[in-house]
Amino acid sequence: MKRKLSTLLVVLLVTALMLVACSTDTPAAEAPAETPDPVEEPAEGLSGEIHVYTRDATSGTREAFEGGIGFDKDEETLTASAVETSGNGDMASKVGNDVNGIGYVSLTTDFAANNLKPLNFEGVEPTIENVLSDDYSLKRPFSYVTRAAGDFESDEAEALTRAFIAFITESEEGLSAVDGAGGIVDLSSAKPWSEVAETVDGFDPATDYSGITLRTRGSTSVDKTLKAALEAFQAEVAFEFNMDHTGSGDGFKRVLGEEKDGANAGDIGFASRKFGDNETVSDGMLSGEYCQDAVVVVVESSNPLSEITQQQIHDIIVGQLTTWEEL
Amino acid sequence: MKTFEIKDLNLWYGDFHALKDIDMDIRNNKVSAFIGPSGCGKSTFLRVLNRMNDLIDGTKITGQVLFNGQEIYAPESDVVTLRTKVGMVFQKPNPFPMSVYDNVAYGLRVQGIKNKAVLNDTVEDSLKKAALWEEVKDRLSDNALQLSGGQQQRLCIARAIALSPEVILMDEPTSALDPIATGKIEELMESLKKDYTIAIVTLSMQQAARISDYTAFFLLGDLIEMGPTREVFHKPNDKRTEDYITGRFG
Amino acid sequence: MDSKHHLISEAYQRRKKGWDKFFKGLFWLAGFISAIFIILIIVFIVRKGIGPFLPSYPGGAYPIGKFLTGFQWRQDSAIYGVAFIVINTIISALGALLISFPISVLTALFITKIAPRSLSRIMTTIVELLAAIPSVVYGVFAAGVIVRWVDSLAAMAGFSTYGGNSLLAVSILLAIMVFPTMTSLAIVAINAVPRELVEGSLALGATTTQTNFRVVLTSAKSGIFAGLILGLGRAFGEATAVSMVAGNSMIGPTFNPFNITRTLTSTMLAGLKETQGLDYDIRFSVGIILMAVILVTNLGIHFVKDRIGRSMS
Amino acid sequence: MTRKRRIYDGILNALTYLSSGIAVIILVMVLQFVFVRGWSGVNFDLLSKPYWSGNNTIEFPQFKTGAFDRPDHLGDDIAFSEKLGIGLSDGLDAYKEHQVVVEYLDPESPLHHGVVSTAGVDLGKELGLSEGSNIVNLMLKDTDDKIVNVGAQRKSTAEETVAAMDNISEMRKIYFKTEGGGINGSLKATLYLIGLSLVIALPIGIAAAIYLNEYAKANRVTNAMRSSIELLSGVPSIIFGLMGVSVLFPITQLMGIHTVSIILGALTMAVVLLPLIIRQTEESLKVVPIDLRYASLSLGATQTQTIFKVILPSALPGILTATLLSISRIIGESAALIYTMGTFIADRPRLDQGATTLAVQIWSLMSGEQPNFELSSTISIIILLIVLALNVSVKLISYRINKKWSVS
Repeated sequence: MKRKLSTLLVVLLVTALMLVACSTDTPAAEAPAETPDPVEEPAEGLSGEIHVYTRDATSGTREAFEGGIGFDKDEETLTASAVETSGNGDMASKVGNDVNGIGYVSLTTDFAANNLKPLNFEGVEPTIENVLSDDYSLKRPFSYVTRAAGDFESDEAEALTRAFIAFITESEEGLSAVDGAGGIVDLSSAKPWSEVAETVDGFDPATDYSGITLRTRGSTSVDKTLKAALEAFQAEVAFEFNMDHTGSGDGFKRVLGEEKDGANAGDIGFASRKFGDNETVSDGMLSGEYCQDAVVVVVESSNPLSEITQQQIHDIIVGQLTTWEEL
Repeated sequence: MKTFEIKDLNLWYGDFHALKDIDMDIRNNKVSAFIGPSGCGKSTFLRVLNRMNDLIDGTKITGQVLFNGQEIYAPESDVVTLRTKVGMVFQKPNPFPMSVYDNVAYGLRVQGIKNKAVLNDTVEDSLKKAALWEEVKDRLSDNALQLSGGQQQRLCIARAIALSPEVILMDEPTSALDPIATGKIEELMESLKKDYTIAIVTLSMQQAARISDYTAFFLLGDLIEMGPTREVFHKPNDKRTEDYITGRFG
Repeated sequence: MDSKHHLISEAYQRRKKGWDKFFKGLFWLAGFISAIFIILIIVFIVRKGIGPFLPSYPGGAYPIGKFLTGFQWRQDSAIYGVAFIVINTIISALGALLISFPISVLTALFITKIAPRSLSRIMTTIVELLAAIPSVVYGVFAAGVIVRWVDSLAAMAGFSTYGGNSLLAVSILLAIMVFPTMTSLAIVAINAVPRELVEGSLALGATTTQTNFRVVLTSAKSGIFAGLILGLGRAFGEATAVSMVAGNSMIGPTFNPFNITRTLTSTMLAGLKETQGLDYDIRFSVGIILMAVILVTNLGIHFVKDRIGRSMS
Repeated sequence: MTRKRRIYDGILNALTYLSSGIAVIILVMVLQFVFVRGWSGVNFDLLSKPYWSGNNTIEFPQFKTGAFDRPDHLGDDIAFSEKLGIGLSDGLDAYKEHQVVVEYLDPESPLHHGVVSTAGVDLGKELGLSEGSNIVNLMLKDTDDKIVNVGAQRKSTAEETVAAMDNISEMRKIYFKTEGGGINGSLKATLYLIGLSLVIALPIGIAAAIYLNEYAKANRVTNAMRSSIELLSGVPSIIFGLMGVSVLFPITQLMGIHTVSIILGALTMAVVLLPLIIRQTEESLKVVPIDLRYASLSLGATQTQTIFKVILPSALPGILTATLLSISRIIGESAALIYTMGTFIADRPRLDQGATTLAVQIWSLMSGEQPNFELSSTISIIILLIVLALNVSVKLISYRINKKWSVS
C-alpha cells in the first residue's frame, strides 16, 4: 500500500510536469459537442473558427452595436459560444490577443496600443468626419443625467454640477477637451467658458468649490472623454472629482434609481446610449447628450479582413457564420 | 493551634475519585510533609488548601476545609483573599518574565498597594528572608529569568512571602534543582517555619524526614496515616506506610 | 511578623473583582462577536440567495430546478443554470491540485528532510514569499504570461484558444496560488513526525529515502491532507485573479483544457457592479452554491482520508 | 543496499529536487515579470507624487517675449522656442496618451511668471510653468492677430507647439497639467486602512483569543464558537466584500457616510482579520507556561490582573506577529475592498470617502481602458518589498520568542 502511494505520487508528478513544461503531447481533449473540431492551421487568420467577443448585458456599447446591426433582441439570441467581457478595455485587450477574435469597441479606443484593427462598416471607414456626416451608421450618443434638483449633498454641489454640464455642452474649453479625447462634438457653436460661466444658475466663480467632489457614475465607454473634460474643468474651477464607472446600466440607477442613496451613489450618471423608456431622466435636474461616439467592429491587427457588412456581422453574432472561411 | 482542619474531604476530577474521605489537621508554624507514590493525590490535596483546583474544569469537592475556623469553600468565602493568606511555591521555578524587583512586588501590586516605600521595604525584607538578598541586591532590575534555577526558586519563595501569608504551600519545590540548590532551600524552610506554617509535597522521603515536623502518607487517594515525622518513619501504624518507607513498593 | 494585610483596602478588593467580572464579560463579548459573523454572512447570503426562487420575488420566481440543473448561464436571455459552473469550478480546482499537490508535498519533503540546511532555509523563504504575493499580482502575471504559455501550447497541439484564456490557464494559475499554502502545511506536518519513528525505520535497515517516502509521508498524511483542504478552499474561493483568465463561457461544462470556462467566483464577479434585479440577486444564490461546494468537498476529503487512514493502518 | 535500491532512491530524491526547482522557477518568473516591467518606474518620487495630474490655467498679465539661446545640452528630440525660452518634447502619460512635456525652461523665461486663472482659493496667485508639466492647451494670438490653440489636447506635436510659440504676438492662457501617475494617495489610503482595521480588529481579536484560551470551558458552546471562527477563515474574500456592502454598510450609514469609504473597508477588513488574529494570539497564549498563571493566581491576583500583567506581556511578540501578518493581508487584499472602498484612485484619501489601496490601484489600472502594466508592476514591486520586510520581521520576532522561553 505504501509503495502504491509513492508510485501514485510519482505518476501524478509526471503528469503535472508534462502539463507545466509545455510539452508537445496532445492532451486528451474530450471536446463537447458544441465545440467545433480543431482546425489544422489557425495561425493563418483567415481560416478557422471565429471567436465572438461581446460585452455584458448592461453595456451601452452592446446595445448600440446590436441595434446598429439589426439584431432583434426579442427574436434572436447571441451565439452561446461568445465570450463576455467586462468593459471596453477588457474587450479591446482580449480581442487584441486573439487572432481569431472579433468584437466591437468605442471609436475612442486606442487601436494600435491594443493590437486591434478597425473594420470598415458597410464600406464606410469609422472616422469622426463620417460620423458627423451620418455616413457611418454604427454610432451612439454619450448621454448624461444628474440627480434631481434639491437632492444634492449641498447647494454648492448642485451649482457645480450645473456648471460642469454647461462646460461640456457649451464651452469651447469643454468641447475641445472632449474632442481631444476622441469624442465627436460640433465645435462650431462653442463659446468661451468665461461667457458660459455667467449664464449658469447659482454658480459663482468667486465661491470656493475646492471642497466639493463631483461623483460621476455609469458607462465605462465615456471614461476617456469625461476624464479629459473633468480635468479641463478643473483647470477652470478648483474642485475634486470621483469617477467610478461600471456600465451604462448604472448611470441612471445611481443618480435617480434604486441605488441613488446606496454606497455607490453619484451626482451625474452617464450612458453610452440614449436612456431607455424605463429610465425616467426627466426626474433629473438636467439631462442630455454631450457627444457622439461610433462603435467600431474590430479584429486582431494581423487579420487580413478590412471590411464587414451589416449582414455578415449579424450572422456572426447569432452564430450562423462560424468560420473565417465562410466570410 | 490548627491552621487547617479538613473533614470528610472527597474530590473528583470528572469521574475520577482523586481524594477519598480525608481527615487532617495542619498545625501552625510547623512543617507538614505529604509523601506517597506519584498520582496518590498528595499534590491535589495541597491544591485544595488554596483552591487552585478551582481552575480545573470538572472538579467536584465535598466535605469541610476550615482555615482558621472558616470554611474556605463556602459561597461567601473569597478565593482571592484566601490566596493572599495561603501562598504557594511550585515544582518548577516559575518567575514571571520581568525584573527581580517586579516579581517580588507583584503580589502587593495586584492588591492595590502602590506606595514605593512599602514596596521597597517588602522586596528587601522578603528577599532577605528567602536568603537571596545578598546575591541579587545589585541586580534587582535584571530579568528574573537570568537567575540560576536555585535562585529562581528562592525568588519564588520570596515572591510568596512578600504578601506575609500565614501558610506557604510547596509542591515538590526542589525536584527540579540540583543537590546544592536543594540544600539551600531546605535550610531556608527551617528558618521560615518560625514565621509561617509550611505544607510541602515531596517525593523524597529523606527530605521529608530531614525537614518536616509532621508527615502524611497518601496512597491512591486515601490518607493512610499522619503523625509526627519521627513516628511515621520509625513506627508506622500501617503496614503500607512501612512498605513504602522501606522501599518495598512505590 | 509584620503583616501587609492591613494595607490592603477593602474598596480596592471590591473594585478589582468588579473589573474582573467586567473584563470577563468583555472578553466573552469579543468572542461572541467574532463567532457571530459567520452566521451573519450565511444568513445574509442565504436570505438574498433564496429570494429569486420564492413566489414572492418581484417579477416572478426563477425555477430552482432550472437553476440547479441548467447548463447555460446567459444574463442577456435571463437563463441561469449553475450545474455546469459547479462542474467547471471543480474541474479547474482539481486540475490545480493535480499539478500542485505532488509538487508541494515533494518540495516540503525536500525542505524538511533532504536539502542541506542552507538550501532549506532559502527554499522556506521562497515558499513564504510566494505565499505573500497578493493575488492581484498573480492575476497580472496570469494575464501577461500564463495565457501566452497556454496559447503556444495549444498551437502546438493544434487547438486555437481565446487568446490563452482557458480552463488550463485557470488551473495553472490556481496551482501556483495554492502551492505555498499546501507546502507550508506539509512542512509543519512533516516536522511533527516523531523522531523515534524515523530512527526506528532507519534502525530496521531502511534507507533514508525509503524512510522519507514511506514512514515520514504516511505519518504526516493527516497534516498534508489539512493542507490539501485549505488549498482546495483557496482554489474554489479565488476570484480576482481567476476572472482575469477564465473567459466566462456561457455554456458548458468545459472539458477541453484550451477552451474558455466559467467558475463560480468569476460568475459572481463578472459585471457584478453593473447589474440589478434577478441578475444581481442570483449571484448570491451562486454564493450559497460556492459555500456548499467548499463544504461538501471538505467532507469528501475527510471521508477519503479516513478510508486511506484505515486501509493503511 | 542493492544497486536497484540505490537507483530507485536516487530517482525519488531527484523528484524532490525537481519539485523545489519548479517552485524556484515560478518565483523567479513572477519576479522577473514584475521587475522587467516595473523596475524602471521605482523611485522615491513615485511615493510622493499624486496619481491624478493637477490641472491649472494660468494667464500672463505682463507678457513680454525675449530672445533666448538654445542651451547646448538639449537633445535633438527637444524643440526649443527662442522667443519664450522653453524646450518641449513629445511624451506619453500613464494612459499612453500623447503629451507635450516641458523639458527645459530658461530661468529668465516669461512663462515662469503666470497668474492662476482657475476659479477657487488660488485665483490670482503666482504660478508658472515648470519642468515636467504637460501643456494641454495653449491659447495665443499670432502675429496675424489670429487666435491659435496648440497643445496635447489639440494633438499638436512639440514641434508644432514651438512653431506657434515663435509666432506669438500675445499670450492668452495656458492650461497645463502637473506630473501625475504616482501612488501617494493609495499609499496613504493603505496606511489609513491598516491603522483603522487594526484599531478595530486587534482589541476584539485579542480579547476573543483570551476568552477562548483563558476562560472558555471545553463544552459545546465553546466548540461552536471555535468552529464559527474557523469557518470564517475559510470564507472567500469576495464573500466578505458582499458582506461589507450589505451587513456593514448600514453601520457606516449611521455615521452619516452614504458612500463606499475607508471606514467601511476597515470594518470589512477587521472581520477578515479576526480569525487570523485570534489564531495567532491563541498560539502565543498557549506558549505561555500554565505555571505562570498559577503563580499569579496563587498570589491573590484576579484572572483579569493575571491576563493583563503576566500573560499579555508574555504573549506580546505573538501579538506583534499577528499584527504584521494582518498588515500583509490588508496590503494584499483586493476583492473585498473593491466592493467596500470603490476603485477610484483618490489622491487625498479621507476616511469617509472611497479610495484605493495599492493592490486595488493595480486592479483599477488593469481594468481600465488601457491596462497599465508598467505602473501596475511598479506597484507590485513596492508591495513585494513591503511584504518581504514584514516577513523578515515576523521571523526575527519568532526567533526571539523561542530564545526567550528556552532560557528558563
